[in-house]
Amino acid sequence: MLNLFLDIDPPTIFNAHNNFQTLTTYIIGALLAGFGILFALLKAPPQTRRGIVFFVTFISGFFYVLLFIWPSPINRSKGDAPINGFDNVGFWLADAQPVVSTMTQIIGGFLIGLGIFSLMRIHLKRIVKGGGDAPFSFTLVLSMILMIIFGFWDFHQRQQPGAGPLLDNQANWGFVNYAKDYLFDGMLQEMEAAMFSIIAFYILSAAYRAFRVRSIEATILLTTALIVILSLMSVVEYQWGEMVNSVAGGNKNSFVQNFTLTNVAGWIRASVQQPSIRGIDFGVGIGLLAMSLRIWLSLERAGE
Amino acid sequence: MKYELWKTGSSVLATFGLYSVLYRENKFYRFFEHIFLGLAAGWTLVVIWVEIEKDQWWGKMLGANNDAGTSMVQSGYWLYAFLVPIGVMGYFVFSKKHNWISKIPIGIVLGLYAGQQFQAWLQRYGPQISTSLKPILPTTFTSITVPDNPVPGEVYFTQALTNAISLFTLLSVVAYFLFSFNENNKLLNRLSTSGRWLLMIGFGAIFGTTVTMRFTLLIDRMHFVWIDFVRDMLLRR
Amino acid sequence: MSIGEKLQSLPKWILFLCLIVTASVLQFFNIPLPNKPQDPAIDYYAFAMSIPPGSTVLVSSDWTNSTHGESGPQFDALMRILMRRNIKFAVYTTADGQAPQVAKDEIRRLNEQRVKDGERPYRPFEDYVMVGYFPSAEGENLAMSINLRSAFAGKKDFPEGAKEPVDIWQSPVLKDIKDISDVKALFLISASNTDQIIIERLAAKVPLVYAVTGISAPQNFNYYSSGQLKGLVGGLKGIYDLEYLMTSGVNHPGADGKIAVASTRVPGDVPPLPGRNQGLGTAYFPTLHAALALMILAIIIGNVGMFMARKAQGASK
Amino acid sequence: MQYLDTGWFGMLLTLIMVSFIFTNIMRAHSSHRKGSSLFIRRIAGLNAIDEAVGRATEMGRPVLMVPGLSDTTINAKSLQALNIFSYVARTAAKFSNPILVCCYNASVYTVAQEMIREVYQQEGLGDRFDPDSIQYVSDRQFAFAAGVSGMILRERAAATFFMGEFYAESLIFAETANSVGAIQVASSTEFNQTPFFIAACDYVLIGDEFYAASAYLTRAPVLVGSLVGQDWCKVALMLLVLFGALDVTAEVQLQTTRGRKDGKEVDVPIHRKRPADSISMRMLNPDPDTEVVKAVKREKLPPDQISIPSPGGGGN
Repeated sequence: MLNLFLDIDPPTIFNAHNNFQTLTTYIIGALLAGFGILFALLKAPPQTRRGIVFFVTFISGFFYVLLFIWPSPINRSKGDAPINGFDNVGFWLADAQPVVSTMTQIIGGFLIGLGIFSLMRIHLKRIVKGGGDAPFSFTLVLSMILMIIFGFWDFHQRQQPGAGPLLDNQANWGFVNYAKDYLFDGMLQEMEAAMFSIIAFYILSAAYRAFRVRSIEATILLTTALIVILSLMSVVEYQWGEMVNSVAGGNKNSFVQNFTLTNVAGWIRASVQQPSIRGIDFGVGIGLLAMSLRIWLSLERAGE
Repeated sequence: MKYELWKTGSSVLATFGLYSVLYRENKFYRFFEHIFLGLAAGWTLVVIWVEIEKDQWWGKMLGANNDAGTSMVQSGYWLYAFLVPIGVMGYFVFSKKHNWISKIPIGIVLGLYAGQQFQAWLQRYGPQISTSLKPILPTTFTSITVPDNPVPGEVYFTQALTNAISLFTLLSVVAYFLFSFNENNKLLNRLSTSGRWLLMIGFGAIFGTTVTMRFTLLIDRMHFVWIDFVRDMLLRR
Repeated sequence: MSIGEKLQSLPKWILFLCLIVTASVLQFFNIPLPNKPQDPAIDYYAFAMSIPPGSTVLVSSDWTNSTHGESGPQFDALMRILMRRNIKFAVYTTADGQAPQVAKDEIRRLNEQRVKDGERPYRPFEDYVMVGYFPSAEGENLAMSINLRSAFAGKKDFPEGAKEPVDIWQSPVLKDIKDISDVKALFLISASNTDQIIIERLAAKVPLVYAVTGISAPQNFNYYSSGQLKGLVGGLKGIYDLEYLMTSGVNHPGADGKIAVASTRVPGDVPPLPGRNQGLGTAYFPTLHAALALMILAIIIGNVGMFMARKAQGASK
Repeated sequence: MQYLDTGWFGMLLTLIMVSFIFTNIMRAHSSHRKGSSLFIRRIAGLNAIDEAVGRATEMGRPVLMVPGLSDTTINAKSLQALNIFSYVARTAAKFSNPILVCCYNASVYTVAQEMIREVYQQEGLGDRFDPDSIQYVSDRQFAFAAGVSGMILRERAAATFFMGEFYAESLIFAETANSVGAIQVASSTEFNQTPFFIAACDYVLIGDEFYAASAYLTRAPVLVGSLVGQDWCKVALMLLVLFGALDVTAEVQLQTTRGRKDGKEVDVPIHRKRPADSISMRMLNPDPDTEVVKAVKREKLPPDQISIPSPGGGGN
């Protein structure tokens, strides 16, 4: 029935073989129709606008709600036919799900132009205006352009039949591949790793500044953090373990053996950290559920 | 080899360029920051085309999505073309008169996200509720702690105690996040205060665990700078 | 400014300088530390050593350079064990498009080292295959649990020196594998959320052995203690344990007749691995100790400063 | 499939949660019409918002806001952050204080443009709105971190708001803002980052205080009602966990000769009941009878209508 996006051979009304003239015609038709709708929307009277946005949001969300509550087909394997109309809807929902799940990314991807536009607007303005920051803005624009050129060029080369794995070997590289490798592996990725590792410094300064025995809460935080850190330092852990062992008199089954740093830290994690996180998570989950309900029914903005 | 030296040298330079912000904001940092942002923006464009639009949209629309070498003919789906005008609608955000149209693609994206959350909620929290249900009283007193060879199915005293503490932690933390109950409710107040303290224990433990990972990354970076580059590349050249 | 106030407000750059020096200098020295490997790591090693040579395992390599500090040595150690024991492996990833390249580079580096140490190089396609990257972690791991052959269908890799890629199912690594249950184990090296995804979809189908970052170690420890994981290596401590076990074995008498690591969890004697075992884990661990000690010292200084300043204030009142 | 065995319980639970929220939204609406409102308690971190903006105005330096990281497009978390930020922007607009919003991806950027402009227009200050005050920075995590840090340092932000999804970069932002003496209000839905915000920021919203914030700030009946509904849900969950745990505790004291295999009750040697066999655990973990599942027989489609397997699985 509703096989809009089902990979089916031979073509239905919704698809056509690649390189077929029909497909091109259909696509152009769809584009024209789509832009037609867009122009119609431009003329939409103001009082209908909210309704249109509500409708679009509701329908999009409704797909997943239906997928959730509609009984999904039992014991289905490839090539099965639905038993009845009810089952058919279940089949269709299940088949459409992988397609629908890509929509968000596709539409989000189309909007990237707006992001680039924002960047360019700010930095081109700065370049034109001159001043101290102009050279930096120029660097930004230049490195972006270089990355786009070599990124796509390198990708294009790798797309050629059989070229991909060949280009994994540095001996077969040309200038383009070197340039892309330099920009991506040599610069971008290394800068990401550098920025990631910079956090260590900030952790040190934050701990120094904030971990003071000021209030009960701060003391609890500090003490737990210290226990966990010490349990991960094997020198301390080892010595402590020896001490615990001597208190226990070498008896492996003594209750005292539970007080090695590893066991204490493990116990804190399992019986306090995990449930307390789960406690926050319950709240956050309900919050997200409520927010989603409001978004789906367009109640969110109405509140303002 | 010369290329490797160049490449690694630039990486080291970039690393210190970014680190220099630790002292204060300066031109060296600003230079590398702008390179970073430019490269990232460029790469984003490449990735969006390569990983999203080409595979999931262009390829499916034209049916050219088969790997090189497979002879399978795949059909194209013209309905995908409708996504172009929807994407274009987003660009109306700067129009003074028609900016509301940009709400349509956003509405679709948010609608899809919101619709998923009902199922996602159950899938995520169902198991979490289930793991929280643990016996809080012991079934046997033959041993206080868990012996070396525990009898399967028995709950020992220390286990039950730990489970009870977990349960109390969970309930008191949730109680801390109740917003609409009167602050004069004594029981709830006590519960939420202890909830806050137990939360702090949890946060402390997270902090301790994370610290080691972040330090390891720094150590790895320093290894890259001093051992991989300075010692093995510069000095042994 | 009193001493107390000074101690409370050390300029940041002094702290940062101390940290960068600590993190750099100690790397040039090899400092042995006393260590008691933890159970999850012992199980990891014992399990990896129990896999019969010649059989096939899956490796999910879900990490890239940004977490190289932890995942890199974890991957190295696993590769060393698998290669020395002649276990065939297929590497796939569902986390990041960059991950296969990172894994390939790492394997190449290890191979160069093997040649240098007089061991035979591990041959691509014959001894291991690169399956590649799958964008949907949920979908792919589920597909693998249902039908491994169709989940990996159409993937190709290059035999040594070949110009054209060959279907991975023709490789000796995967030729005899019909189903995921034919695979002896799935080793995961993850810096992403694939640990959760895999455990949900594959735990019942194949023995899982994990190496994860320090952050995700606690939550995976739950799976380990409930028996869903056959072994677990978490963070740098885990990798230090593993490298330690690779040199000392478990319940194995050393040259002096002493047992370095004794464990009741593992029946019998698990021998150490011959050859080069110490990697970055052993190199980084002493430095990590120093850095952590520096942090604890900074916290103590701050608190001492606070108390001194408070006392001085109290006295002046 | 999802209703087999005890699968209905999960559905019912979700439905109850949703209806709690919905009912309370309705309740708040009707009491709003009568002129009263539902009670919500004070949340410490939120009073700081006005204070922070006020201080930025005194210093004549900008207010910087970051709505967090959010996958490849906008999601509910970043939308909620923007909801809070539109309140902040409104306060800033009244004092004609400059603002800066740093966006992680283009979709968030689009929504932020729209929402903040609307705020300025509603305040009658449409001409003061500068589209460049809302910037797309980067959607690579650490490039974003570097860019935002640079911006905080160069613009010398007086107040910073970090809300939404934050990961490792949380501490980079917080410490950088601290170094220029900015007053910081922060919140992360990722609880792994909350301790870092607690250590480095002046005010932190923990957990779902983040979702409560907009209700508290705007007092809009929909939001207040929804918040009360969320509380009902949380109480219900607490009760479920409490009684579930008591049930498990009671049941493991018993002996049984019944066990489950493939979704069917079978006779087994006498043993202590396992927690997994208790009523409440069975409710939460459906275990469909495999024979019932296999009994569903399906006809095959004609071969020309069978879908072609797409590479890379993608099952459902």
